[in-house]
Amino acid sequence: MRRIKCPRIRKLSADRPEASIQQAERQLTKLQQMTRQSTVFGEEIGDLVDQLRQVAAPSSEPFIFTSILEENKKLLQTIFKDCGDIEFRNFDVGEKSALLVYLEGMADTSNLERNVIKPLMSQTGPDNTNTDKLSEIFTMKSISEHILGASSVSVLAKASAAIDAVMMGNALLLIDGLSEGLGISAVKYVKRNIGGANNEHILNGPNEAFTEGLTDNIVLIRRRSRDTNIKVQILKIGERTKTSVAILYVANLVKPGLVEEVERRIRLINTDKVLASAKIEEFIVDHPWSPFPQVQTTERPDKVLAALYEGRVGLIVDGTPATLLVPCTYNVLMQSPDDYTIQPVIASLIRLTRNVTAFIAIYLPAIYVSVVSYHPGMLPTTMAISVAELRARTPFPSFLEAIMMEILLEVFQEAIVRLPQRLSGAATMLGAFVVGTTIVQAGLINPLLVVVVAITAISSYSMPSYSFNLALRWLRIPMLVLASILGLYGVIIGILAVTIHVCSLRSFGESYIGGLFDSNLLSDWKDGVVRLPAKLLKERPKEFGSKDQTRSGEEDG
Amino acid sequence: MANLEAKRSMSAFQLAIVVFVTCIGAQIMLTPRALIAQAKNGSWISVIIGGVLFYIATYLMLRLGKKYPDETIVEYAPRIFGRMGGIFVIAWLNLVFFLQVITIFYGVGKIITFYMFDRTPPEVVILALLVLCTYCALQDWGTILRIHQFLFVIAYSILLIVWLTSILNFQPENLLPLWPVDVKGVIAGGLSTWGMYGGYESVLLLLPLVYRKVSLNKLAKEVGLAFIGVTLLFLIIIIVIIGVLTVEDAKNLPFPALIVIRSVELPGTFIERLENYLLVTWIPVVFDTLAAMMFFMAQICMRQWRHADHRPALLLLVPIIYVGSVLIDNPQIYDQMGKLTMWVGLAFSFVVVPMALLLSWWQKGKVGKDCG
Amino acid sequence: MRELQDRNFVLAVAIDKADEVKEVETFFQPNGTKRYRVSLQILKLASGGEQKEETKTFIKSNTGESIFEMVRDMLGQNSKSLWFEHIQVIVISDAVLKDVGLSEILDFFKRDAEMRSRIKIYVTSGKAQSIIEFNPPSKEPGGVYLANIIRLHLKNVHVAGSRTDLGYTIQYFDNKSNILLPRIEMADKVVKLSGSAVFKKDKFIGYADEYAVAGLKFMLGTEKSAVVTIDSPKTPGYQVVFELFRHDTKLTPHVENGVIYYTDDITMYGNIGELQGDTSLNDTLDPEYLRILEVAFAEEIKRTIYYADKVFKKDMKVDPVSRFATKLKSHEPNTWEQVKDQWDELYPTIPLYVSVNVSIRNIGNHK
Amino acid sequence: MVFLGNSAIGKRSKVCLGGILIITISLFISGCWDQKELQERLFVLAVAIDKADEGGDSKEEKDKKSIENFVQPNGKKLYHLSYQILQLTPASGSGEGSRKASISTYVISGTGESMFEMLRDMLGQVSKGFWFEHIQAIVISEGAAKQGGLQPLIDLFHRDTEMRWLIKLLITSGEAKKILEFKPPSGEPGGMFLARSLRLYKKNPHVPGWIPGLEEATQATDNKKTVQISRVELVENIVKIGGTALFKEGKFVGYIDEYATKGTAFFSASEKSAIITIECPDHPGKILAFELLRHETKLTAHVSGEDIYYTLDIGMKGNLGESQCGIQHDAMDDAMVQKIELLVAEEVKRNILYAFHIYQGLQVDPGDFAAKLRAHQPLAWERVKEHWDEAIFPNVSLLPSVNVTIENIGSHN
Repeated sequence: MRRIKCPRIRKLSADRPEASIQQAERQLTKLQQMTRQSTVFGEEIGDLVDQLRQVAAPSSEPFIFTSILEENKKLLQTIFKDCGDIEFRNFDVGEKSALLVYLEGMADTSNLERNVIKPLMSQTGPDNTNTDKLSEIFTMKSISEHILGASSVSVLAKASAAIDAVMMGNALLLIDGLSEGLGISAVKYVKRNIGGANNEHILNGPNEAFTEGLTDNIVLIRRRSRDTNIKVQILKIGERTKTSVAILYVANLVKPGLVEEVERRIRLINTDKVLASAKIEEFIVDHPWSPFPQVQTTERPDKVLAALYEGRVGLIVDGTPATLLVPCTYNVLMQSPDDYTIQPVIASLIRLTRNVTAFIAIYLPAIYVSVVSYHPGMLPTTMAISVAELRARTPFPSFLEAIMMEILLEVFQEAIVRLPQRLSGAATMLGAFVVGTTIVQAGLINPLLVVVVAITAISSYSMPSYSFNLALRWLRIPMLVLASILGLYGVIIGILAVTIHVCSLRSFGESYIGGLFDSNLLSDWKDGVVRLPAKLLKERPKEFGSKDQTRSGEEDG
Repeated sequence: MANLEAKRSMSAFQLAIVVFVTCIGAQIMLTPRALIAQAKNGSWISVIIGGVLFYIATYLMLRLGKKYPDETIVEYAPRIFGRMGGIFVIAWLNLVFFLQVITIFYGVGKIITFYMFDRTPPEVVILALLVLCTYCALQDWGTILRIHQFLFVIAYSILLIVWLTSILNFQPENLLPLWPVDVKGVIAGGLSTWGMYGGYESVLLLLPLVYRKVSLNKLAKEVGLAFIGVTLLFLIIIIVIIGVLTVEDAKNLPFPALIVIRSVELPGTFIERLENYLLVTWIPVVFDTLAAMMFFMAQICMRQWRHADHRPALLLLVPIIYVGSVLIDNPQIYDQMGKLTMWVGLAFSFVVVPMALLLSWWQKGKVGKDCG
Repeated sequence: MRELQDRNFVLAVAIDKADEVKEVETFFQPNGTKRYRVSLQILKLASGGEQKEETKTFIKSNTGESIFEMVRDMLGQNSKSLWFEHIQVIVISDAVLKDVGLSEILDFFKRDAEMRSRIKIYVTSGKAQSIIEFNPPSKEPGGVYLANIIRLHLKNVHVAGSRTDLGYTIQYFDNKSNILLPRIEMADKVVKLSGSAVFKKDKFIGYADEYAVAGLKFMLGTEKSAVVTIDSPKTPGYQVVFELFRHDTKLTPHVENGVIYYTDDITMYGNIGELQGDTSLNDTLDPEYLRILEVAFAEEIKRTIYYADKVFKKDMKVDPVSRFATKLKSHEPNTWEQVKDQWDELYPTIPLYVSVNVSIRNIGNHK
Repeated sequence: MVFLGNSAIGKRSKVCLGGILIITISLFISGCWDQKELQERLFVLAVAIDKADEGGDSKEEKDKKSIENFVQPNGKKLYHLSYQILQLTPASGSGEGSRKASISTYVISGTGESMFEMLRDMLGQVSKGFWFEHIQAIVISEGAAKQGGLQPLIDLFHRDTEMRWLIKLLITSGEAKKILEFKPPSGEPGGMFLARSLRLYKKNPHVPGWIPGLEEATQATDNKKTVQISRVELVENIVKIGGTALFKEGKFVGYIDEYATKGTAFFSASEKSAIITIECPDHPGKILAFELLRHETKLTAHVSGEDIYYTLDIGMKGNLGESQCGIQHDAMDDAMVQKIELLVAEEVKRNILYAFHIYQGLQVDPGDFAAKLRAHQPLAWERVKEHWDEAIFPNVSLLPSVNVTIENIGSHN
C-alpha cells in the first residue's frame, strides 16, 4: 500500500546558510563599525577644513601666508599631511623663530646648514641691542641679499608657489612676523651619470648619450655649440606629474610656424602623467594609426644638434633619455651618424643598400610565396626542379609555412629581447638549433624558406631606427596574405598601397617619403639617397624649409 | 591636420610629369597590335604624327586655360558656352575620362587574368586595382602629385629596363622597308594613336594648380618635353616590337608588346619568363594613370556640384566605374568601346577646345568694345 | 593504444570475385560461400627520404563472404595489425557487381568507424587486384596515386567525379537515388580513369562512355572546366577547340497541364584553346568569325547533351544520380507526389530541351 | 552625402573606404583560385607527337592504346601525343647527401586529334595536373608532320600562355615517343638534354640551331617563310641531332643533309664558329681543318631590269685547327698559308652553292632571300612576290665571294 509522502518542513537556513540569523548579526556589527569610523573621518576632515578656512584664501590658492609662524606651520603641515619625507626645521633668528621646510633627499642638507641656518642663527650674536635695526633688516629681500649664502633665492608670496618649490627640492624659509616665504634652491638628488649610447652604437664619433635628467641633457647640447640662437622653451605637461618638456630650436633657421605648431600640439596634450617621451610622440603625430614612426627618437646629443641646424625641432622630456625630433621623414630615418664618419663613397653605397634592404625586409617572403605557389614558371627549369624537390616533403602550403616561420621568428626576437643577458645567448642557440636544423630535418619547413626568412630578418635589423624596423616587421604579414591571395599581382598591389600610404603620411607638414622624388627637392639628394663629400653639402635640406638655406654664409646669424 | 605646406601648387615641370604619367598607361600593352595591323611598317611614322597632333591639341588647351587663370574648365565653360552648353561640355570631358578608365580597367583585367592567372575571375583583378586606385584618388592633390613623381622615377625606369631586354633578339632587317607602302593606313594609324596619348586633357583641370607666375611659353615648353618623352617611348616600343617580331607576326598576336619579351632569355642570369616581370612592372604604370583619371573625374564632379571636397563624388563614381568595366564582357564590345572612346576624345580635343578658344576671343573682343 | 609505426597502413582495397582460391589465403567458413576476394594494399614504411626499393606497397588478399571476417582472418598474414583510417581507394570489379548489389559490398566500410568518408570508389571491368598492384611511375604509393587521379575531374570532362566517394555514395543509398561511379581501366603500366559505371539504386547497369559523361556534366553543370572540339567551319578536316572556364547552367522542370518536361539553359564563357588549320583562313581576330565559332560550339555542346540524354534515357533508362527526380521534387512537389512511384517508368519519356549560349572571351596568345 | 561638411565627409569617406576594403578582402579570402604549390604540379619536360597508328604492334601495345583512347565526337584519331614528365624525388632534409645524381622521367601518352582534348583526357592517367611552363622540346615524327602539316601540331603550344617560347622543335623520321623514353647518359632529364644539345648550334653548323624554337617557327609561319626544324635520330640508344627538315607553308617538304645545312648557316650568317676541312694542298687524301672564328657576311639583292641576282660577300678569320699533312709541310711560310686560304675559300664557296642549289631544287627559299628582297627592293618584291617560290627563286643566281684569312696556326708548327 502506498502512503502519501509529505515533504518535511525545514529551516530555510538549513539549505540556505547565508540566511541564518548569526550571519545577519555579524553583518550588522560590521556595518555599525563602519559607520562609527566614518563619523570619525568626518570629524577629522571637518577640523582640517576649518584649519584651512581660518584665513580667507582665494580659490586658486590653498591658503595665504599669515605673519604668524605657527599659523603658517600648521597650514603647511595640513598641506603636507602624511608626507613623511617633509622636514620641518625650527630654529631661532634673534628672538624671532624661523622655520625651514624642505623635502628630505631632494634638498642638499649640508648646503642648507652652511648657507642658511648658520648665517641666520649667527645673526643673534653681536648686535642683539638694537632690535629695531634687526627688525627693519628682517624683510625677506634683505635677508636674501645680506645674510643668506645660497646661490639662487627667490621670494615666494604665494602658497602654491612655495609648495611647488618644496616639491621640486628647494627649501622654504619662513620667519615669524613675515607673511612671505623664501625659496632657497638647494636641489640635489640621486641620478645616473652620463654614459655611452647603448641603443644607437656608432663606430667612431662621439658616443655620449642623454640621461634622464632634463637639465643635464640640455647641458649636453649647449656644451656642443656656443650658439645663442639655440633656444630652449620649457613647458610643463601632465596634470599630476607636471613633467617638464623642453622644445629646442635654432631661432634663425627653423621653418616659420613650426615651433608654434609644435608648441600648440604639446599644449593640447591632455593627460595625467608623462613617464616617457613616447607618450608625447603619440600625442603629437598626425597619423597615430600608421605603423611608421613619424617622430625621430634618438639618445645622441650630436644627432639632435645636427637636426637643429637643419631647421628641425627637438623635444627633450624630463625623465627619458630618448629625445624626439620633428619633422621626421623616411630620408632622415635612413641615415645614421656613421654615414658622416666614413668615406662619402662608401656611405652612399651603404645608404643605397639600406633602401634595398628596407624593400627586401618587407616583400621578400611575399615574393617567395607568390613565386612558389603561383608563378613557378618564373624560375628557370633547373632551379624550379630543385625547389620542387626541396618542397616535395613539406606538408604545408607555402603560405602557412611562411606564416609559421614568421611567428617563430617574432617569438625568438621577443624572447631574446626580454630575457636577461645571460639567458638570451641560450635562447638564440636554441632557436638556431630548432629552426635551423631540426624543423628542416623533420621536413616541416623547407630549407629555402628558412633562408628567405633569415635574410628578411637580417635586412630588417640593418635599419638605423628600431621603430622603423618594427614597422617593416609589421608590414610583412599583410603582404604575405596578399601574396597568398593574388600571387605576384597581390604583391604589387601591396607595394603600391604602401607607397600611397607613405606618400600620404605627413609629419608636421613634411611628406614622409614624397620628398624623396619631388622634382623641386632634387637638391636634397646630395645628403639623402647618397652622401656627397662635406665640402659639397653647402645647403641645408630644402624639405625642412629652413629660413636660411646655405649652411655657411654672411646672413647666417 | 595641420599641414604646414599643403603643396597645393606645382611647378611647370611637375605639370609635365603629370601629363607624361597620365598619357602613358595601359595602352602601351593594349594598342600596338591594332596600330601595326593598320600602318604596317610605317607605324613609327603614325606614332610621330600622333605625337605632333596631340601636342597641338594640348597647346590649344593650355592657351584656353591661360585665358582664365585660377579657373578650371568647369568654371569657365558655362561662361563660354552658356549654362547648358557648359554642362554639356563638362559632361563630355567627364565622359572622355570615364570611357578611358573603364576600357583600361577591362583591358587590364583581361590581360592579367590571361597571363598571370588561370582561374581567377577578371572581376577580382579589376576590383583589387579599383580599390587601390580609389584609395589613391581619395588623397589630396599634394599626395597624388608626390605619388606620380615617385612612380615616374621608379616604375617607369624599371619598366623600360625590363622591356629593353628584348633588344637582345632585335633584328633591324625586320624594320625595312622604312617607308610605308600605303599612306592612308599610316594617317589613320596616326589618328588611332589617340588611345595611347589619351589623358592630356587633364591640363584643363590642372592649370590653376600651377604657380601663376609661370608663363604660357614655359608651360608649352615643359609640356612639349613631356610629349617628346611620350612619343619617344612609344617609338621605342613600336620599333622594338616590329624589330623583334616581324610585322606579320605582330599582327597575329593579341598583345605583341608582351610577347616581345617572352622569347628573351638573359644569358647567364637565372631569370626567365620575363613577361611576368614585365606585367608586374606595368601595373604601377596603369595604376597611376587610372588613379589620376579617377581623381580628375571626382574633381570635375566636385566643382560642378560646388563641393569643398572631392571624396564623396569619387566614392559615388567608384561603383559606376566598376559596373561599367564589368559590363564590357567580350572582345567585340571592347573594340566598339575603344573606337567610341577614340572618337569622343578626338572630337573633344579638336572640336570643343578650338571652338571654346574662338568663342572666348570673340567674347573678349566684345567686352573690349563695350568698354569703349 | 598502438604507436603509429606499429600499424599497417591500408591504402587501397580491391574487391574481386573469388575465382581461384589459394588455400593459404582463405579459412574454413561455417556458412556462406567463398564469394569475394578482398585484397588490401599495405604501405611499406621507409624511414626518411630515401627511395631505395621500387615499390612502396605490398598486397595481401583473402577470400570469403563476409568482408569483416576476411579482414580479421588476414591478421594471420600480417605482423602488425591492419589500420584502415587511411584507406584512399576501394576498387570493385564489375564481375562482383553483376550479381551483388553495391550496398552489400560497401556495408562493412560504411559500418566500420575507422573508415573515412572521403574514400574514393572506382569500378573496373578487369581484375581489381591488378589495379591496386599497379605501382605508379611517379614514386607515390599506389593508393594515394589512384585517389588523386579523380581530384582532376574538374578539368577532365571525361570523368564524373564530383560526388563519388564513400560518404556521398552512402548518402545516395539512404535517399534511394541512383549512383554514378568513375570507371578505371588498366593495361600494362597504364591506368586510366574515364567514363563511369551507372547504377540503378545499387544495382550495376552498365558503363557510360566519356562522351556521354561529358554530356551529363554539361547537362547538370557539374564541370568546372572543359574542352569542346568541333570541326573548323572554314577549314574542314581540322579541329577547333573551345576551352570552357565559366558557365552557369539552369536545369528546370516544367509541368504544363500534366505534361512534365525539362529545360536546360546553359551560358558558357571560355577561350579558344586550339585552332588547327590555317590561321589566315580562319581569322580569330575578326568578330564575325568568332560569332560563327560560338554558334558552332553551342551546337556541339547541345549535341553532346542530347547524346548523353539518349544514352541515359533510351539505353539505360536510368535517371542519372536521380538529379531529375530531385529537381522535380524540389520545384514541383505536388506533381512529384503524383508521379514518384512510377517515376522510373516515366523518366525515359520525359523530354529535355537544351539551349546553349557560348561567349568567347579570349583567343589565346596567338591569332 | 552631397551637403556634408568637410570633416564629416572625411569620416564618411573613410568609413566607405573601409567598407570597400572589407568587402574586397572577404571576396579575396573566399577563394585563392590559382594557388597551386610547386610540388603539386607535374613538370612536362618534352612532348612527342606521332601518328596515331605508328608503332604499337605488339599485343599489350594494342590494348594500351585502347585505354589511352577515348570516344571522340568528331574528327578521327590522327595523333598520338606523349608527355615526358619529371619524376620528383623528395630531397630529404639532410640535403644533397641523399639527392640522386640523375633526374628520372616517365612518359604518359594518349591518342586523339585535338592536342588540347588529348591533354585533358590524359589527366585521367595521372595524379597531379600537368604543368607546361617548363617544356623544353617538342619532338615531331615525320609521319605526323606529313599528315596534317606543322600548324595543327604546334598551334596549342603557341596559343596557350603557359608555354614558353624557347621550346625547341625537333623532327625525327622514326617514332617520336621513343626519343622521349630515351634516357640520356648524362643523367639529366631527356627534354633538357635535347634542348641543351640544340643550344650548341653556334659551334656545330650541322644543326640549323638559328631557328631553334617555337617563337621563330611561329614567326616563320606567320611570314609565310620556310620553317627549318632540326632533325634528331635515335638509333637504339644514341641520339644524334643533325640535318634539317624543311616546311613550306606548314607542309613538310623534305630533309637536307648536314652539308647543306652548313651551307645554309654560311649564307644566312648565323654560324659563330665552324670547322671547314679541305684536302692538303700537296698531300691529297690528307685532311687539314680550318677553324672559323669570326666572319662578316653580307647578302645583298640586286635587281637589274627584270632579273634578280644576289651577291654574297663573306670575310672569314680563323685558325688552322688541325693538319694531318705530316711534318714536312710547313705551316709557317706565307705561300703555304696563302694557298690554304684560297682552298678554304673555294671549299666554302662550293658548300654554299651546294646548299643553294638544293634549296632551288626543292623550290624552297630558306627565307633570307625573300626577306632581303622585301626589305631592300620593296617594289621589285611587290612585283614578284606571288610566284616567288615556284617561278622566281629557283632560277635566281647567287654569286658568293669568300675571303679567308688565317690568323694563327695553333700552338705548334
